[in-house]
Amino acid sequence: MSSPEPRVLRYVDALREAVDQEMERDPSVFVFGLDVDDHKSIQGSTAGLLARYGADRVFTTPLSEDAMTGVAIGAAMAGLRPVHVHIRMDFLLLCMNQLVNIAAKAHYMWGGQVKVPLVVRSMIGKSWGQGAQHSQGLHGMFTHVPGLKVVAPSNAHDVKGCMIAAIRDDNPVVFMEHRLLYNTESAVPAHPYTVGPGESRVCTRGDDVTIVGISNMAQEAIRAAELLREVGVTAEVIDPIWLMPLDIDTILASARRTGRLLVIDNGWMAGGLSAEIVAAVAEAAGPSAGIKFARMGFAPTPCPTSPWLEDHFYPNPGSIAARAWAMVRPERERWVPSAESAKLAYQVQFKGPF
Amino acid sequence: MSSPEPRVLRYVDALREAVDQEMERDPSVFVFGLDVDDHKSIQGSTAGLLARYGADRVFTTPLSEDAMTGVAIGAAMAGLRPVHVHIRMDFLLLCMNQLVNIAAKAHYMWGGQVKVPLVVRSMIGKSWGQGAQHSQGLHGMFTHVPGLKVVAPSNAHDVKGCMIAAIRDDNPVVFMEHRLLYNTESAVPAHPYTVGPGESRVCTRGDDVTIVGISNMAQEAIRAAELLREVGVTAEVIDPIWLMPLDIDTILASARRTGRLLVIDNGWMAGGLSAEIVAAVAEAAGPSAGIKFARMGFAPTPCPTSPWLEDHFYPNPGSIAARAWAMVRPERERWVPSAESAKLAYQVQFKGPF
Amino acid sequence: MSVNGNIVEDEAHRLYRALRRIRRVEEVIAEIYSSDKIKSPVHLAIGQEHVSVSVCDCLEDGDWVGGSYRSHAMYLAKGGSLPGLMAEMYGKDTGCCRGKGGSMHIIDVAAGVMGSSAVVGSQVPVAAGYALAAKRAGEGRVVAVFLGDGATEEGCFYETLNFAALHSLPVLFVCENNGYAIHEPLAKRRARPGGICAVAEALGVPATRVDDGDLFRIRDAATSFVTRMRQGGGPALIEAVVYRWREHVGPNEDYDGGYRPLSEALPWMEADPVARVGALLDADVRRKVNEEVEAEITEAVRFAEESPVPRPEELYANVFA
Amino acid sequence: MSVNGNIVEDEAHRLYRALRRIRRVEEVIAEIYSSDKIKSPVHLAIGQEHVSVSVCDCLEDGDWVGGSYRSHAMYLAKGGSLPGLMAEMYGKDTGCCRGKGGSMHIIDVAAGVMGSSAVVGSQVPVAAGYALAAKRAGEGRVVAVFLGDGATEEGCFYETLNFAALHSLPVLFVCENNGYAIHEPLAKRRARPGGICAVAEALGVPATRVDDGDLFRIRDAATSFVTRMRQGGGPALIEAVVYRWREHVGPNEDYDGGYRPLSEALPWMEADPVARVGALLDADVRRKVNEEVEAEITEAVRFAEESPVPRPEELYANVFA
Ligand SMILES: Cc1ncc(C[n+]2csc(CCOP(=O)(O)OP(=O)(O)O)c2C)c(N)n1
Ligand SMILES: Cc1ncc(C[n+]2csc(CCOP(=O)(O)OP(=O)(O)O)c2C)c(N)n1
Ligand SMILES: [Mg+2]
Ligand SMILES: [Mg+2]
Repeated sequence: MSSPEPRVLRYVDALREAVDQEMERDPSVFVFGLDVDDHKSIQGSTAGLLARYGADRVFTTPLSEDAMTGVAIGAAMAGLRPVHVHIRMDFLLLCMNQLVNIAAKAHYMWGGQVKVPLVVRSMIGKSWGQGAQHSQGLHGMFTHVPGLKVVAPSNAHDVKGCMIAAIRDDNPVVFMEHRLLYNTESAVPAHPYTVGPGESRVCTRGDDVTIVGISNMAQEAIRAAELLREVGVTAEVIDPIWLMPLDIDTILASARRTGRLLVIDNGWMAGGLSAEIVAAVAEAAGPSAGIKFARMGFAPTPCPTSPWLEDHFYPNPGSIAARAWAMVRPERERWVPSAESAKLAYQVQFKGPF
Repeated sequence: MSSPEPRVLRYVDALREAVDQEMERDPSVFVFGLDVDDHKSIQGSTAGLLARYGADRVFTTPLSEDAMTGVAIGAAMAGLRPVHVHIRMDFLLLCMNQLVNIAAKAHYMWGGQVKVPLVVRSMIGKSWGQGAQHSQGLHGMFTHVPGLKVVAPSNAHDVKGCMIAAIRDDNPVVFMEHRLLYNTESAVPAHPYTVGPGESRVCTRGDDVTIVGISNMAQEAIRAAELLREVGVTAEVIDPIWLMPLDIDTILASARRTGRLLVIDNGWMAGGLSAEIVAAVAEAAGPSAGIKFARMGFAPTPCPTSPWLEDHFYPNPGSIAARAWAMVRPERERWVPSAESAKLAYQVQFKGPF
Repeated sequence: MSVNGNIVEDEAHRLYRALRRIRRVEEVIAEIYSSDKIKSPVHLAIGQEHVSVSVCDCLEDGDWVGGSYRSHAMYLAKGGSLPGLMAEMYGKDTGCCRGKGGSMHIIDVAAGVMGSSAVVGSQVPVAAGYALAAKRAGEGRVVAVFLGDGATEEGCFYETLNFAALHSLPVLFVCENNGYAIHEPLAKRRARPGGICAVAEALGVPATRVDDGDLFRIRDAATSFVTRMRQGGGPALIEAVVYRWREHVGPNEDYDGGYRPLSEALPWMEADPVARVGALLDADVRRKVNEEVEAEITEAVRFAEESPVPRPEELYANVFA
Repeated sequence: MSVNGNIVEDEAHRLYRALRRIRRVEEVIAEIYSSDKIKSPVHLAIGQEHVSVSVCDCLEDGDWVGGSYRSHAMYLAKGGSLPGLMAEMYGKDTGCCRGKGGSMHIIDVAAGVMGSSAVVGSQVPVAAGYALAAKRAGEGRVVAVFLGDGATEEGCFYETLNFAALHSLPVLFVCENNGYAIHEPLAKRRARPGGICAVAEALGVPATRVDDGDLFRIRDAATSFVTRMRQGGGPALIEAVVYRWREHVGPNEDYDGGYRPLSEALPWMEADPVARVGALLDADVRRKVNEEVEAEITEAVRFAEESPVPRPEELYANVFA
């Protein structure tokens, strides 16, 4: 058999394809949320679904995130498989009660009599003045709560496989996307496949330092690893993909081997997922492993809008590489790659307003 | 001058006194929330305030946690000092949007033009079938968010000082109480005093292990330290009191000295405050410090109601002591104190329904 | 079949049994309570049972009900397992939630009880979600969700009504207005205490208020709404004015609390629907029902007492499906 | 002073200046936008300016206003600093939020602008909090909060109205109903699209709907509500039906998007309140206003362009007060 060129898709199209294939396969799947059926179709991620599946299965909602989440939960308990879409993760703060007090607990507190096969899609915003209320990565709040699964695919391949896995999962899954990843491309098989709960990916092999990059920080970490290679440092970049359940074993094994663990979160550090990863590894490895730890994430501030401030709010390939260098070569002089070389292609492309 | 017997008060009365003294001092302070003005007066913690200060400053609300939080924020920005009361911390999930998207960010995103001197009181429930929706310690969600302060006083002395400090603070403070602490007593000065942001307390001195106990887990850790002393292990118990800002330096110094850090949280572990403390110490101390880490907290499940299950959901003096023992004497046989000796006086007292 | 007023006797028989059974179950729970065998916050519906009974009387097996922490009546009226409820109160492994829910979270999927939730108002949108699924299935199923007057003050109540009306969902909102949320009277919480139906109507949900505790009026309203609903007529709301006889939570009365006088309760007690419906029956028939009910309850209590406690490892079961 | 209809000319002069100024500020922002100097999501109020202008016309210096991400008009109408706004759009240190808020979060405490928020509906209860403080102070201050039709679907809207009515708070809810939330028409979101005022009334908040975009009718309604409010009369709601001329976010028109036809917009454009009020003035007077407005805007843009950018360490300032 001939082996054709792999098909390359954008993140947004892979995401759309996953939902499309699942809706085709299973009539109990439906998609709803503000604007899923308009001409912009959530940046294109729900494009065509209305035409294919009709308004019963693809529909917008009132601006009522709290109740709409309850509706999704009820529909899920009654046997449907809702995909509930929010254009920003920040708005999940309006439905924390339903997500945490009902969705996460339903199966348990009702003695296993019901299950909640619900996918909650939400996007993280970044740059072009998104600001304090349109930029938050709140996965740390969700991974904290037993009963919720959380996933943050960082590339087109994984977003398709994770979405299919999330839809098929019998539990509530918080599905975290990133606006700046939407146009990034990778090889995406045409057939349905899953990247299931607990799967992670070792993106680059290396011996000097383990770098864990969460959500789009996986991409930034890969770029940082390239920069580091130029100065003779090899980094093992791990994309956890699923944040809950988390494949801590892969991270632990790598950190044991490299002796250095740098976790880059796409959110705040204090008591977030970066803390969990460091703590879990520190606890499991014990002092004899001699692992050195560091974390990077959002600055401990709300996100400012001015580009001159926002630039300093996020880790980027340059600051990640510099931090890794300092961990690996503490005796040597500080090294910071040039700003130009540290840019990511997808960051350069993005232009506002949204 | 003679030094009279110190005055002993219950937690609930010390809390009430703090609010009373601040209301007396500053007419801009007011107290509101469901049931603050009824005959049960939030387990007595708001008793007498209505009679003293009138319905303009002590009033109940509709069941509208979200909007009421917005009202508190607006009133605070306009110059008042609200104390907003919730009988369970679980209900804060209904006002996450206002707390995280407005209160935490107002000062920053509006360029310093406004401030939000707001105190949000809430109580953690435990035992007598509180169950999944009436027992959560959600402080980990709040310490995660820049712009919020969080405090969890574990005794009558601190609850008074922390409340006075919280009311005088110009920032939103999430004030976490614990139902089972309400009847515990300690020496409480009659005059107003503060236990301010960042203050922590070393409760017992010890050389073998550092135990950090959060909220009522500080009490359980102290009891565990007593049990450990009987078997020749000395534990340094630290009560962080303020969770944000957190006095990590005291914990770090102690852990460096004992070489062992056991953090007991009154909430879930994954990406919570226990993770933050371990991660922060691991990062700052470095591998050369050779510190051994462990965490305990709620079981990674929703809280069940049956006493036979709930018993295993929480750390207790026995399980804490056993864990510390295993850290200090890994070569020795496992040791678990008897169930009877591991009980806390205040746990025995409590009787439902609420 | 003899007729008393409009009510055919075997109907009265059925309704009385349901009412009496719920009343007695809760009275027995209250009696057991002082033994500390039930370590669960109980919110008794004594005095309000007829709302659940009348609404569930016009529901079918395939229909769904959901509600709040005060849901014993709804659960039993819809056919939820009594031994399962009793064992759940005892925290036993045979409880309807296997000891993980307690009094405030009860469920019986086989009987169409979709679960009760202890966060006020939180089951209201969930019920609309069931109704969305019911509408999609197109089999004429309906959902009834029971809520207190306090729950109508939560944002999700309004949000849900609007959505239910927008999508013509087959969901009946049953507001049991007992005038209090814990100890706070409606007038301290709602600017227009009498405006609950007006709010529903403004949101597009037809509403009826029954202010005299009459079981048959409530049932008539429910019947006509439900009939319309099965044919795609969309949601409706019934506001049933009732009175809570016992304290908000716990087994006792609390007329000494100062927040409400006994005199306020007396007219309601005099018009007790259990007694009123019972009076429609011959004394012999009534006595027989009473005996059967007592026997059933005795058996349920025995079942609960003798059931095994959950094994410790059950703590970790059912976090994920 | 000559009279045109009921409107005295210096009033028309004042109103026209306010309208024209806001219109031109936003048009200039739209022009600058393609240069990428303004890296901020702009939600223009072009076509809706008259609501802010008419409401703020009956407010006093000590009164407060708050609103959504679409708040340039409100901010300017209440007297917010134009250079501060422009510099904020540019992300400069001299911006009204020192570059931390951008277009969606603007504030001018000195002018009584309490801030705008980008989470739909979130400023509504905050405004009620200001009103609570105003009521306590007893100096007759009032608060106006501007919100879209979409915001009326959020739970906190209903919760806030009930609370405001319960406490007779001096807060005017100004709903700018432009018929869309992003691209979704009201009929896809509200079961009773015409029922916003009915909901308010059911919650105890008197409400008036002005459906023809008439600035003076809006102002009359606001004046009578605000007057009553200053005397303790409690909250009120105005629903002003308006039309958004540009795309939801961004500088352009979007009649090619397919979700609404240009024909829907044309009647609104023909009845443009800026032109209508301008027509009440002599051409000379109007020209002079126009010139003054242009000069002020040019100066504000120059100020923004020449202002320094924030220093990096500013990132860490103002997390806590
Ligand atoms: C969201 C939320 N807020 C507050 C509470 C505390 N609480 C428990 S029951 C109750 C009263 C509810 O009143 P109502 O809805 O009228 O029901 P009733 O108890 O009268 O049946 C309150 C405030 C809660 N459980 N959930
Ligand atoms: C809570 C919340 N949900 C969703 C959004 C996304 N969003 C931004 S503007 C908007 C439309 C709001 O419509 P409306 O209130 O009518 O105001 P308009 O834009 O028409 O002025 C939406 C849904 C948001 N910002 N906040
Ligand atoms: Mg009630
Ligand atoms: Mg609109």
